[in-house]
Amino acid sequence: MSSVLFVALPLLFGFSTPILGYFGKNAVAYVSTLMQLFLLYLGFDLLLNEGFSIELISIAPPLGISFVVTKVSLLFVLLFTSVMTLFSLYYLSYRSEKPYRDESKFFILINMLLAASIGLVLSSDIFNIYVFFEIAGISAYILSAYEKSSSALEAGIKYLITGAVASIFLIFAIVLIYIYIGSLNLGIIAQHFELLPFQIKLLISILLLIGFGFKVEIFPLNFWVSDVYQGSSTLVNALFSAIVVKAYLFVFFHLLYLFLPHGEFSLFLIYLGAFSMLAAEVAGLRQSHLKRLFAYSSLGQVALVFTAFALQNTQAIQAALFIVLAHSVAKMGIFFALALIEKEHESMESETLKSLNSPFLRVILLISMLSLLGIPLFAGFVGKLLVLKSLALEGMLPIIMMIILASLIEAVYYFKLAGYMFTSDKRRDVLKVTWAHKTILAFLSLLLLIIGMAPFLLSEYLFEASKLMLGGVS
Amino acid sequence: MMINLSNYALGHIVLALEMSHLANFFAVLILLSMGTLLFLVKNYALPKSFYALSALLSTSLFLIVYAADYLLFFIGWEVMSITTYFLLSFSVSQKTLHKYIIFAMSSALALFIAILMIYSTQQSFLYSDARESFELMGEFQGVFFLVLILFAIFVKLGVIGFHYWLVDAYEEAHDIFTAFLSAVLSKMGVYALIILVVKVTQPMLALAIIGVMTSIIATFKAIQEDSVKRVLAYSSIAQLGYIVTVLGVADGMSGALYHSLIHTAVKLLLFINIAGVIYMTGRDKFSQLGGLIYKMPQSFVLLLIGIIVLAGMPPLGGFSSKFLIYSALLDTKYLLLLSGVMFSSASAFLYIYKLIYGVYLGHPSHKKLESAKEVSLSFLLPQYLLAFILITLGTFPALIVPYINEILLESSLTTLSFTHAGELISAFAQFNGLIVMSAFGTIFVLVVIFFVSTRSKAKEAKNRFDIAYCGEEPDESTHLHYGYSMGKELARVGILRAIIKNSSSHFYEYLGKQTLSFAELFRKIYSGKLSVNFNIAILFLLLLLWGSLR
Amino acid sequence: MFEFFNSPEVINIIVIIGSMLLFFVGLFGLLTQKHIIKIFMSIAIMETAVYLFFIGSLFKLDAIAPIMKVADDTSKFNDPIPHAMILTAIVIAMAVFALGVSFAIEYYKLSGKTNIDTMNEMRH
Amino acid sequence: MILLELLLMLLVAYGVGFLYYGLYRNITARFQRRFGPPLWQSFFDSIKFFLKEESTSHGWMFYLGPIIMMSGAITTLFFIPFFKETTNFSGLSSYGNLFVVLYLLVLGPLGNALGVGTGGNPFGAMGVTRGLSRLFALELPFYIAVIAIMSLSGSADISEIAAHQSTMYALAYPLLFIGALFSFIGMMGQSPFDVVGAPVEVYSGPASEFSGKFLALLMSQSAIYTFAKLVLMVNLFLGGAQGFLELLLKTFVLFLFVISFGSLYGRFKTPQSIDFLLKVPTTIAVIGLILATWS
Amino acid sequence: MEEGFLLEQKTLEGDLNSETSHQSSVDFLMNWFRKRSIFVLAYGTGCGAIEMPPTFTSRYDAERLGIRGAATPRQADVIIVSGYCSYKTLRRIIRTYEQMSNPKYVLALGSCTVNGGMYWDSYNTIKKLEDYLPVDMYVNGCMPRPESILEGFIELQKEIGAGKASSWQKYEENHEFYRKNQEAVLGEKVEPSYEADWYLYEGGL
Repeated sequence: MSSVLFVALPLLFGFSTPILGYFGKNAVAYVSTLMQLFLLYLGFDLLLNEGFSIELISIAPPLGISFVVTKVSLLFVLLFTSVMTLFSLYYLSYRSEKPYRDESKFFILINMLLAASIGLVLSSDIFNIYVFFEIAGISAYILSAYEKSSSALEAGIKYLITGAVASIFLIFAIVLIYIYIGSLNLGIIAQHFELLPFQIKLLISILLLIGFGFKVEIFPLNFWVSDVYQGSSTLVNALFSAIVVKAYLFVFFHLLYLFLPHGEFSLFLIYLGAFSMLAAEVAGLRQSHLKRLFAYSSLGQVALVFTAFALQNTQAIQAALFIVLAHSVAKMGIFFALALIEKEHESMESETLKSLNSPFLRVILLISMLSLLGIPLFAGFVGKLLVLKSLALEGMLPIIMMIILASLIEAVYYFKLAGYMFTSDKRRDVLKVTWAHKTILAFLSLLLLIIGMAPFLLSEYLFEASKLMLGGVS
Repeated sequence: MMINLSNYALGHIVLALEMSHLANFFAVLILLSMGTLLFLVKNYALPKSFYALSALLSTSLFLIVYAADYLLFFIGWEVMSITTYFLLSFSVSQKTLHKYIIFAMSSALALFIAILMIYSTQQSFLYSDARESFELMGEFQGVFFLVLILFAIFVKLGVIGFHYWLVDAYEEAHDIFTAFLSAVLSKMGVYALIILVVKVTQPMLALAIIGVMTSIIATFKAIQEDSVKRVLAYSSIAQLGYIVTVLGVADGMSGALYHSLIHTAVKLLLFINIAGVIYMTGRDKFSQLGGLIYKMPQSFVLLLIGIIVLAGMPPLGGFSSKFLIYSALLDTKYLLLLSGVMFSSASAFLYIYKLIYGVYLGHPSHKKLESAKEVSLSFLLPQYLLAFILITLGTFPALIVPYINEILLESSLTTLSFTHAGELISAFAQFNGLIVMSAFGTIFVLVVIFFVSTRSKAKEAKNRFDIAYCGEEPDESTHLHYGYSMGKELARVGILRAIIKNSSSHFYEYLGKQTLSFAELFRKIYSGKLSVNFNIAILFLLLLLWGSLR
Repeated sequence: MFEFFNSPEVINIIVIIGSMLLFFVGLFGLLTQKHIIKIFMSIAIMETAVYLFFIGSLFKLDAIAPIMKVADDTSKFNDPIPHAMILTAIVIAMAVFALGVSFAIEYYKLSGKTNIDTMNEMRH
Repeated sequence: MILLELLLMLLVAYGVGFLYYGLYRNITARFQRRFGPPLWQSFFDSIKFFLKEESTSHGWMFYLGPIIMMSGAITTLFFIPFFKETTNFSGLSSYGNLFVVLYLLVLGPLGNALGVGTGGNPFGAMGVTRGLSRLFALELPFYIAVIAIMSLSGSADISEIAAHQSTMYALAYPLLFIGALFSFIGMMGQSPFDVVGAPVEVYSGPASEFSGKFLALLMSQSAIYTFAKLVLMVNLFLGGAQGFLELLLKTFVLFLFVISFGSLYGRFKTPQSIDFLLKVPTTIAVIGLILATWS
Repeated sequence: MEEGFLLEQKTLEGDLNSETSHQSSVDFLMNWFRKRSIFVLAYGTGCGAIEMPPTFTSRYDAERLGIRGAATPRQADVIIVSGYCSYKTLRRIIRTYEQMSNPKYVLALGSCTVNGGMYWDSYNTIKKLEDYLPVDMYVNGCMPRPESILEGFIELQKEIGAGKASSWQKYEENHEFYRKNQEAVLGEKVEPSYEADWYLYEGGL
């Protein structure tokens, strides 16, 4: 059993869709979901059998694709696969009422996205990373513009332009690396990178920062995010915030830890992250469109993860991984619930929550928001606590205060929504939620609670993972 | 008894629970409030979630009380804040709710920063290491730490300047929950003050001064209010001001603890009483109430006991705690502060009288009040229980001194001397509650006997309009209820006008507006033209490059 | 008279300077142009500049194509990796631009707008 | 024995109180170039009211109001020792302290205020409101002075405070005494702080609904209260007394001063009196406190 | 030999004390206290009110006889009907009188209270106070000087001391007569007959 399957299977599925499409739309949907379930099974199999490996698919010795499965990359693979599986399961029930246009293409795209994201995490070759970077990008552009409404297209165009610019900087960096080091393998680059002259190191770092900065949604480079979230369909936003960003984040810091193991720019990145968080939350304060609001909240959370990763010590990375998990689960819950609300109310203004008549959805939204806020008993708190704890150990009081201030602002707008949901009297008719949706949403909320109440179930694994990530096994 | 929870925690954080005497004391307050308020529950059709949230709230309160480390304390604190939010959301308007949560979250997050500061010095959240950690901090850090902690606590206590949320929340909350807010949640602030400040630092004069200012200003604010619950809310603030004051001086703990107990009991009594009135009449403003004394005589007597305690009058329990507070201040020679406290205490008589006059005395201000009847036993029973406690504590003021002494011993403070339950002995003076009570009682009975037996017979007035009214004959259209405008003329006094008319709300509204326009700026940037954004990005990156190269 | 151009260093320098100029031309276009298609063109120019830079800076005059059958001395080969990379990158960029242009066309059909600054359906 | 002593104290206070009231009326009359009523006129008045055929009541709380006030007055009296350095005529003062007395002084009026409120007469409530509005301003200088005294004497026990004065505090700390004196004038219901019971403005304020024996009880308690306050003041500031003669002398001097002052001045409106009391006497008392305890 | 003011005082008091009667000692004591302390309602009902201030202030100093003003009817023993009495005033006088506690006395000044005086044919003034309220003492004159008023008071005090001033009992006994006359002038509702029966006190001491 090979880790290549994680990339190959979705891609294979994607290219075989025309054949499957012959058997009807349902076939595509169910086969895709089954395939993802199988991938999930593979992932857990690897996890349980400790099947961590380095796998080379060589063309000729310097050329080739090498996949590295470690505890940390497997964590991300599992995260992506399970998010995608849940997404598909959710969509299977959702599509009976409001399917996407041209469904088989949609399944190609989400599987391509999955393949590319997993590829980003697994591959240890910088050019492969570029390729997967682009594949993930392209599928994301199309997904974002998928509804073909003018706002969706606008989102797609903006996403595409920024993505294209990002890729230029990335390839520039890769070009420089190749010119000065002469290799594309991460391990070899890591060995030689320290020996480069400072200016070159700086230039490459900045180019990488800009290239990935667009994708990891860091402050001056994240203006497109809110538009994209707002323009894209609600369900797809769950993928954007739970998979795409996370993959880029992992890759960026993976590269950072490899290239700059001594944390040369650590302080700068921490400040950048904290400032991004603050800026995003402040921007969210005046937001009334729900999708856009949660886009800002995503920006904030991602910036928090960024800060934690940038701290470059095991505890902080453990914390970052906690937040990654908690944020993915919470955002899935939120966007899944919002999709139902949007279908019913045909509006995404925050005022619609006032007329939301479904206690179940209200509670789900609430739990997810509380988790995002980092309220104790929910998963988000563990991550936030650990981040702040490691910041406190480093004595970085200003950063702590920036993060806390950002959380406060976040709390202000979340509780505005909570106020809409829990104090209003004018409700519409009861919003019926199918049992399948209920199960998935309840599962997500339960997961948040379980992680929040019993973080020690995960902490051991995450600690190992963070040690590996920092150690930079390539 | 200490329970170590480190097996279940993350990383290297040690968590622990401890059953100290102090914790038990506050747990008793929680239990007292819950026990008495449970009587009321069946009168209201409360949703199931109310009970669930209340259970969660109580759990968090016990977590706060029994935690032996800052992290568990913080978890309890935050869960308490959030649960309170949802309990408030049953009846409170959106604006108030929003005000509440902003303050509550600010408080919780400030607390979070502070405990992280404590943690960063010794890598421990435990209370037992806190004092040392605090001493290890630099001077600036220490001050900053105190400012954060005090901010967090002051918000919960509603110290003047931070009470913007409190009064509205108290007014609009469900009647049962208002009682709980005032009786218990504010006590958590007191507990936090003891745990986080008093036990960590030296006595702080600044704290005492803030406490006095709070009690004075809140008292004058209370006098101006028309809503019963708002008056009680301000009164809570003022009473907590006394506690803050006395915690700011050395050896003030006994007074603070005693007053916490008294305040919990009396505020429960008053809020339950007012809940009964609101339940019966559906009105909660002085201008809409009045003249209920002969409709609800038992409630009236109970409220009377409540206000005597609130005023700190000698025969009842209120005086015992005030006495300890005064003694502590006198003992530490904070004479001006003591006069401030006594001044505020004397000013309180006005709103205290308004409280009973506006509701029970005078004339009914509306015909609807005719249907008012005595409230049911479920309202009266808890009030009788509380009144019994308060009278007992007035008669035997030293009854709880042995328990307070154990708490003081535990914190290695000087204890109060104790002879018998009737005599309360402070560092400065003593008084015998039993004698005061029996002297007053005996004299009262004798005067009644004398008075009843005099030759002149008291005849009942024909009806409530049979009053000396300058020869005029008032009728229902005459405004005879004076409760509404009581104390309004104070605003004409120059010095008091400054207190009464100024409000922190202007500041907070200004702050909110500025924050929002700042947010608007960022929102505009985020929703701006793509090319502009690119330019901003380029500028930022150039700046960054320049900065890095330097 | 232009002999000195044949020295690899000079050629490299020319290529580097030229590609950098090209890069900044593209960047300038990206920042100043409002028409969607022009923006795509600017990005394409930037991208091309990077490719040129890569190829140009690793270009050897006297090297031969890296085909095993022609010669055994691998040291004389031109490095094949840049070419492979650039080819791949061009293909990807091609796809991206095609996608972008199709988006632009669809968008134009729906809203009649080509100016990126007037794309403000979502202004909340 | 103690009961006998208490009874005697009560009788002394009752008698002396009415005597002082008679003197007050006579002296005021002389100030106004009048002859004035007989010395015991106030006593006659109170007895007459006791002997009225009927008096109007407004329910049981109204009935209890004056009774509480009377009980408050008598209790207050019992907690104030007449003499220093002896247990004779010290009443119950060893069981209480100055704080108890300060609060007992207010207890009676507050109890009566309830009766007034029950009476339903808006003028009564108005009077009470005026009284309570004025009360805090009135008490402040007094409290400041008393606190300073307690701190100086190191005790809250009244007889100890009295015994502690080698030179009487009024002479040793004149500023404190002056501050307290302003309050005392108000506490005695003298001009310029007598707006509470203004007969024409608010229909004699709190008393407006009390007739017959209620009024009689109020008059009696007023006599007792007056004497109790005078004794308290003597104990606190004038060095206490060692015999009845000294006590009567000192109280009378104090009383004479207060009523003379009252006859000379007009009436302050409520806000005016609050304003004045918060500005002048309070400042004097604060300065006095700082001077007295500065070391 | 005393003279002037003191002599006058002595004479007046002597008059007051000279009265002897055959009452029981309790009644005597009671009446003695009642006569020594008279509270007069400060209510100027007619033009004669102008004579009352000098009576009660320094010039004539009624207080030396134990006569002083009271603000409210609840505290007053005597109401002075000072001169003519319009219907409008009469309503208030009756109201006030009924609010005073027993024993209570009425002192009427001037001729207008006797027979209407110069208002004998007025459409708006009562002619004979006796028909509406029982009067204890008339003081004649238009208007009577303060001396006369004082003298009237002393006469009233004598009556009280002798236990003879009992107009309040008369008013209670002949209530129907008075009420009829009052209603004839003032209309049906003399005494406020409140319909607000929803707020009647229950019980009481």
